[in-house]
Amino acid sequence: MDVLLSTDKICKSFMGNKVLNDISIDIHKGECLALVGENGAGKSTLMKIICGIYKADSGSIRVNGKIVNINRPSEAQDQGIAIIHQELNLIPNLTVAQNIFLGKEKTRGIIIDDKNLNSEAELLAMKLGVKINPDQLVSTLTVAEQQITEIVKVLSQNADIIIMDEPTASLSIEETGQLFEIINELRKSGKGIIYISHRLEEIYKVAQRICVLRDGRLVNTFITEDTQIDAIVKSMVGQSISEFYVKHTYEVGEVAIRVENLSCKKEFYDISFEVREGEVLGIAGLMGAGQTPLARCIYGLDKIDSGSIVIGEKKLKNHLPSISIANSLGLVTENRKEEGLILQMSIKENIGLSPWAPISNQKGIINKKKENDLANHSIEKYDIKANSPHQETVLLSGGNQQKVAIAKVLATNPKVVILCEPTRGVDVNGKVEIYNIMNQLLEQKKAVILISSEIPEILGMSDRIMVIYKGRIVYEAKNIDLKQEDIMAYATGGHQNG
Amino acid sequence: SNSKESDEPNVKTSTGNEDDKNQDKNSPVKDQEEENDDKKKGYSIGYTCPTLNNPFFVGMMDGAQLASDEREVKLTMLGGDNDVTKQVAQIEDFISQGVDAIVVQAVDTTGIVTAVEEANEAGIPVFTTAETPTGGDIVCSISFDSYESGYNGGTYIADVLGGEGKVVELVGVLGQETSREKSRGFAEAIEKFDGIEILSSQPAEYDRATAMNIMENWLQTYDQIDAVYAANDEMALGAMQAIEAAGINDIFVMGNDGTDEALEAVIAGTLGATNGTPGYIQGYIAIDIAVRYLNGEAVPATIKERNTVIDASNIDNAEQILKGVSEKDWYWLEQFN
Amino acid sequence: MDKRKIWLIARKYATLAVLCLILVVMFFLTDRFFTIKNLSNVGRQISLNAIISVGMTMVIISGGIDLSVGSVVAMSSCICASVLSITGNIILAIMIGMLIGVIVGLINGLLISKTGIAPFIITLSTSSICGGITLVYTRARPIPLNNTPFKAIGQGSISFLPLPTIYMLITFIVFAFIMTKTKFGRYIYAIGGNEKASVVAGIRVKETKTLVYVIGGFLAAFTGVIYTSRLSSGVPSLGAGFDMQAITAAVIGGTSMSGGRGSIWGTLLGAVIIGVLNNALNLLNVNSYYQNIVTGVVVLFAVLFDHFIQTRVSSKS
Amino acid sequence: MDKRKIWLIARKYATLAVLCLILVVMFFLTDRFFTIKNLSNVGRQISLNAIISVGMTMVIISGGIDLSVGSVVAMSSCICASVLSITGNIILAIMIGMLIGVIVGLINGLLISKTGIAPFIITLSTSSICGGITLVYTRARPIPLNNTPFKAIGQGSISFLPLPTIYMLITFIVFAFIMTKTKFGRYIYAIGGNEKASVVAGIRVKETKTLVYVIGGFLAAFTGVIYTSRLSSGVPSLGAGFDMQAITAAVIGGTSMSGGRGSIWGTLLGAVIIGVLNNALNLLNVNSYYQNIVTGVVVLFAVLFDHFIQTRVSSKS
Ligand SMILES: Nc1ncnc2c1ncn2[C@@H]1O[C@H](COP(=O)(O)OP(=O)(O)OP(=O)(O)O)[C@@H](O)[C@H]1O
Ligand SMILES: Nc1ncnc2c1ncn2[C@@H]1O[C@H](COP(=O)(O)OP(=O)(O)OP(=O)(O)O)[C@@H](O)[C@H]1O
Ligand SMILES: [Mg+2]
Ligand SMILES: [Mg+2]
Repeated sequence: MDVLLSTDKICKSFMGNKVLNDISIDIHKGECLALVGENGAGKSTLMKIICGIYKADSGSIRVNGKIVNINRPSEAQDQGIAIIHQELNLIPNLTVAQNIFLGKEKTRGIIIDDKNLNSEAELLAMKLGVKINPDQLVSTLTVAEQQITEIVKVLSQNADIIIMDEPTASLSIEETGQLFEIINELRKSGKGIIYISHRLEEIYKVAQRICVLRDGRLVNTFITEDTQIDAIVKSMVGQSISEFYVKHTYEVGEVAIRVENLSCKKEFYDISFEVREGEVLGIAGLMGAGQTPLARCIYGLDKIDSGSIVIGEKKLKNHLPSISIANSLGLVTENRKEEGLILQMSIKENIGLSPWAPISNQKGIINKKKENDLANHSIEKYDIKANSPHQETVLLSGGNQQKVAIAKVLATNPKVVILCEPTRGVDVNGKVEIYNIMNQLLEQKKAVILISSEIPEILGMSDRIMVIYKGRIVYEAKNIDLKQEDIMAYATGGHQNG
Repeated sequence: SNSKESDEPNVKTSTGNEDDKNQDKNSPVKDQEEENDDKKKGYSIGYTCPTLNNPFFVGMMDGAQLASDEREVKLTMLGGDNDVTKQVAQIEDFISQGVDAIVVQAVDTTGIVTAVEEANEAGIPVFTTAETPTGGDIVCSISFDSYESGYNGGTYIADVLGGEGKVVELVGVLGQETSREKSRGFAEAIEKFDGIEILSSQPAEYDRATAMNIMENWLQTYDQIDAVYAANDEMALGAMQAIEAAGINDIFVMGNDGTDEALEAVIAGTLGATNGTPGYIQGYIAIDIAVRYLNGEAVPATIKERNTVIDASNIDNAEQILKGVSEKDWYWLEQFN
Repeated sequence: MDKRKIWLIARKYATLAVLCLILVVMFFLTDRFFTIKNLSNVGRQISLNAIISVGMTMVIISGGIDLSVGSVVAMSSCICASVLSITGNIILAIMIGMLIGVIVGLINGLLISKTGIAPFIITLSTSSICGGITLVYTRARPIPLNNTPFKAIGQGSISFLPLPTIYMLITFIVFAFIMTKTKFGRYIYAIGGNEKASVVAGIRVKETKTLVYVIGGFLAAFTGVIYTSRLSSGVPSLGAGFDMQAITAAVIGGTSMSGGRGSIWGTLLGAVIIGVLNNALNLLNVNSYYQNIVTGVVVLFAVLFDHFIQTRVSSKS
Repeated sequence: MDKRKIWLIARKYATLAVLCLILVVMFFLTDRFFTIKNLSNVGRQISLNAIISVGMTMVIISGGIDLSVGSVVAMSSCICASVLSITGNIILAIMIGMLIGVIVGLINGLLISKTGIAPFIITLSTSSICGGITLVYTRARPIPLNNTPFKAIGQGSISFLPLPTIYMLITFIVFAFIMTKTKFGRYIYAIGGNEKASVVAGIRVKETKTLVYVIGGFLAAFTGVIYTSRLSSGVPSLGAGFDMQAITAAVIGGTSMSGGRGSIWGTLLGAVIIGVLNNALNLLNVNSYYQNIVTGVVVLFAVLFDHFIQTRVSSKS
C-alpha cells in the first residue's frame, strides 16, 4: 500500500516532561486514520511536529518514503501537509477569504487579487455546502463559523495529507455530517487524513484505523470495523466505562432562575423559561440559533432589549457579570481560551480569580492557606491533571483547561450554573467527570442550564429540554423518551409547535 | 555699535555688601588650603552645565578643558539634559567623588540651591557661570546672565532698525530659566522704543528645524517683518533658511552665541549679527578662578564677563572675542580688587 | 452594504471631520490660512514628519513600535552632511545617509524578531546608542553645507508644490499600495493581528518584521537627508520628539496601538491635522503657553470623536 | 521543584546578575563607589524615580501605559509649592499636591476604561495639557520656597538612610504586598493577561483599571511633592523624561509591555540598575556623550541577558 506519511520513533519533551515517546505511525493513501487518547496524551504535539511548529527531539518523518526535514509550517505545506489546528489560528481583522488564502494569495503581478480570492472562497464553500460570507471580518464570526473558515482554509490548500485536530469540537451535527462527506470524498481521491476527536461515535463514521495514544506512547492500533468502542476506551483510559451519561435525578425544589420575555435584537426573541433547584435544563439548537447570546445576556455580558431575569427574589436587567455572580449565577463560557482563563496565570490563581472566590479576608488580603485549599480541593474534586497548582494554565491540555475553567466558576459557589459546551474538546474520562460534577451540583440543590451542540449530551444529562430555532423557543418538554431525531427536527425548523 | 557691552551699565546690580560678605568668608578657606600646599597641582573639579547636546556648551567645555589642562586639573564635565534633578544628582556624585571644587551652570537657579547647600556642607567650594543660584554659598559667580544677553540683543536690534520696526522673537524652551530670562531682557529692552513692536514670540526648542517652520509660518502671517531675534544661533540659522527660501532679503536676523556656522553666515552677510556669548572664555574663567581660589588667592564674589555683539564690523575679530584666553586677555583679573 | 466598508469609511470621515472643523475654524479666524503660499507652506512642513509616520504606521500595524526614528533622523542627517562636505558627492552622501537608517532598522528588526523582546525597550536602547554616537561623531556641532544642487533636493518646488510634499505623496502612494495590495502588506496586518496564526499560515514572520523596521529606519533616514538639504546642514539635535509625533499621527489616523489595524491614508490625515494645527496656532499667534494645552485638547478630541463615531456606527449597522 | 518558581527566580537572578556585574566592575574601577556616603547618595537619587516606576509597573501590568507621569510631577510640584508659599500650611500643600495626581490619574483612568482608546494616546494628550497648565499657572517661573520644616521632608535622613529612600522602601513594600497578596493586585494581573476573561470572572475591570491610573498619578504626585522639598522650590520644568525612565526600569525588571506579567521587586532592581549606572558613569568621569551609549548598551545587555537566561531555563529544566 502507498504510505503517504510516516513517523519514526518521534520523541518530544517539554521542560523535562516526556510528552511523546517513540511514536511511529503511518498514514496510507485513501485512508482516514483516527488518533485518539486522553487529554494531554500528546496528539496535538505529534501533529505540531509533523507540520513544523515544534521540532522533535529525536525521530524522523517520511513523506512518500523519503525522510524530510520540516522546520517551519511553510515547509510542511511544501510537502503537501495541511492542518486544521485544534486552536483557531485566524487573523481577526482580515476577512474570511483573506484568512483562507493567507500565505498563498494569488496575485496579478504583485497585486493581490482580492476579488478572485473572494470568488474562490465562495466556490470552495459552495462545493463543501457550507455557508460563509468571504468578505466578512473574522472578528465578527462565531466560533463555529471560524471553525468552518479553518476547514475551508485547509481544503483550499489541496494537500495530500490533511490533519484535522478536533475539527468538530464546535460544530453542530449538521456541519459535522457535511465534514464527513468531504472527508470521504477526499479519501476517494487518494488523500490521507489524520483525524483527531474525542467523540468516538464520529470516529466510527469516518476512520478506517484508530491509533490510541496514552501518556505519550502509542499503545494500540485498531482496525475500526473489527473493534468495539469499549476496547478503544479501555485502551485509552486503562479501564472500561460502562455507562457514559450517568444522570442522577434529585427532588426538584424552588424556582432558582426565571427568565421572562427576554429579547435581544437579531439574536433571540421573547424567551421565557424557569429552572428549579436540582434540575438541569438542556438547551439545544443549531449553531447561531441564539443559545450563546442568550447565555451571555442572562449573565450580563451583553445588553438585552427587553424582558427580565429573576434569580431568587432579585430582578436583574442589563447588569454586570459581577452582579450576576453576587446573585449566585455562574457562567462557564464556550471559549475557554478567550473568555474562560487567564492563560499565563497558574491553576491556583485562575480558580481563585473571581472576587467571590473564598480566598481572602474582608479586606481583600489573600489568605494563602485558603487559596491553596481551594486549589487543591478543586484539583482533587475535578481530577485536574497537572504537575502542581502553580502550573500555568497555558501549559495544560485542553480538557484540563476546561476543568479549571469550570472549577473557577464553581469556586464562587453559584446556585445557578450556565454551562456552555462544557465538554468541548474533553476526553471520555473528562466528560464523565464533568457529568459527575453536574450531578454533584444537583445534589447540592443547584440549578443547571446546559447549552450544548452535542444532542446526545443534552439527551443524556437534562431533566427538561428546550430547543431554540432562529432565536425562538420551538420546543420545550420533560426529557422522557425523547429521540435525537426529534430534537434534530425541531432544531432545524422541521416541526412547528410551541 | 560694536562696543555695546562697554557702554551698557550692568543691568543686574550686585550689591557691594554681598561682595564684602563673600570675601570675608573666603579667608578661612585660604588657611585650610595652605596646609595642602603640595596638593595644589592635580585638583579635580566637577563642572555641570545644562546640556552638552548644544554647541554653546561644547565650547564651554573646550574652554574649561583647556584651562584644566594648563593647570593640570582633572575636569569632569557633565551635561544635565536640561533636567534640574539630574544636575542635583550630578553635584551629589561630585561630592561623593570628592572633587576639590564644583562649577555649576544651573538649569534652574531655584531648584539647584539645595544641591549647592549640600556642597557647602561638604566643604566644597562652588562656582557658578551664567545665572546665579538664588541661595547657597557661591564663592564666585562668573556672570553674564541671560537677562543681560536678551537686553543687549534688544537694544542692538532697536539700534539697527533705527528705533522703528516690527520684530519677531524665537524663544528657546518654555519653562526653562535661561530662555525665560533672555526673553524678558529682550522684551524690556524693546519696550524702551515706542517705534518697535514685537509681533510674536514663539518657543522653538533651540532647534533649527522647528525655528524654520515657525519662521515660515510667520512669513505667512505678517506682511512686514523687519527683524528676527533668536535666543541661539541654531534658531537664527533656521529662520534664515526660511527667509532665504522665501526669497526675502531685507529681514535682519540676529542670533546668540557665535557658533562657527553663525560667524560664517555673518561673513556671508546672511546673518545680521550674533550676540557673541563667549562660552569658551566663560568655561576658561570658571576653571581659572576656581584654581586661583583653591590656591589660596582671594577671588571676587562676581566676575562680569565681557560680551560683544558680533556683526560685519567686527567679524574679523570674532576669534579673539570668543576664544581669546591667552594670558594677555585675562581681563577678569582687572576685577580682582 | 458591507459593514466593514461602512466602518472604514465612517472612521475615515470621523478624522476627516475633525480636520474640516479645524479648517472651518481657521477660515473664520484668519484670511491668512487659505492662501496658496500658506498651503504650500503647510504642505512642506507636514511632509517630512508625515514620511516618518508612514514607517511608524507600518511598524505599529505589525504589532511593534519604533522609538529610534528621531535618533536615526539626526544620525543620517549628520552623516549625510559629513560625507557631502568631505567628498562633495551628492549621490554618495544621500546613499550613505539612507544606509544608516537601513542599518539601524536592521539591527532593531533582528533583535526584535529573533528574541521577541518588547520593541519598546529595544528601540529605546538603540535610540539612546544612536543619539550618543551622533553626539560623539559631531561633538554636538552642526555640520554646515554649502552645496547649492544639494539644497534644491529639499528646498525646491514644482510651481507651488514643494518637493518634500511631492516626496511625501509618492511615499504615501507607494506604501498605501504595498499595505493594501501586496502580500507583504497583507502579512504585516496578519502578523500584527495574530502572530502565532501567521507563523502557522507559513508566513515568514521574522523576516517580515525585520523588513518592517528596515523600512521604518529607511524612511526616517530619508527624512533626515531631506532635512539636511532644507537646513543646508547636518544637525545633531534634529529629531527630538519626532517619534511621538509620528505615533500620534498614526493613532489619530486610526492605527491601533495593539497592531493589526490601521491605514496609511489615515496616517496622512493624522499628520495633516497635527501640521495644520501647528501652523494655525502660529498664524493665530496663540500664546505659546497655551499651545500645549490646545494641542493636547485637539488630539484628545480627535480620538474621542473618532471613538464616538465608531461605536455609533458599529451599533447601528 | 516547582518549575514556575525556578523560572521566576532565574528571571530575578538574571537581572540581579546584571546589577552585580555593574557593582563588581565599580568595585575594581573606583574606591569612591562603596562608601556609605555614596551609597546613601545613590539611594536618595534612585528613590524618587523608583516610586514613579512602581505606579508605572502597575499600569503596564494592567495592560496600559502612562506617559503623563512626568507632567504630573511638574504640576504637583508647582501647585504644592504655590499653596505652601501662599498659606504656609505644609499639610495642606502636600494634600493638594497629591490631589493633583489623583485627579489627573482619575481623568486618565476614566477616559481609558470608559472608551477603550489606547492609553498611549490618552496619556500623551493629558500630559501635554497638564504641561501647558503648569506653564500657564507658573508663567514658566519656578516657585521658590523658604520653609525649613518642609525641606526636611525630602532632605532629611535617619542616620545614613535618606528619607526619600525610606519612602521608596515603604512604597515598594506596600505595593509589592498589594500586587502579590491582595485580590486587587491579582485583578490587575488578570486584566492585563486577559481582559475579556476578567470581565467574565466578575472583576470590575473598569473600576480596577481606573484605580490603577489613579495610583500611578498619586505616586507621581508624591514624587513631585518630595522633589519640591528636595529642591526647595516648585519647578515647572521638572519631570521631563521621567516616563521613559520609569518604563525602562519596569521592563528591565521583567515587566511585560503587553501586560499581565511583572513584579514590583523586579522594578526595584531595574530602577537600581539605572540609578547605579548613572552614578557610576559620573564617578568614573565618563564623557556625557558616551553616557548615552553606555546606558543604551547596558539596558540592551540587561534585557538580552534576561532573555537568554529565560530561554535557557525553560528549555533545560
Ligand atoms: N509548549 C508546551 N510546553 C509545555 N508542555 C506542553 C507544551 N505543549 C504541550 N505540552 C504538554 O504536553 C502534553 C501533551 O499535550 P497535547 O496538547 O499534545 O495533548 P493532546 O493529546 O492534544 O490533548 P487534548 O486532547 O487535550 O488536545 C500535555 O501534558 C501538555 O501539557
Ligand atoms: N503559548 C503557548 N505556550 C506554551 N504552550 C502552549 C501555548 N499555547 C498552547 N500551548 C500548549 O500546547 C499544547 C497544545 O495546544 P492546543 O491548543 O492544541 O491544546 P489544547 O490545550 O487542548 O487546546 P484547545 O483549547 O484548543 O482544546 C497544549 O498543551 C497547550 O498547553
Ligand atoms: Mg490536542
Ligand atoms: Mg483539547
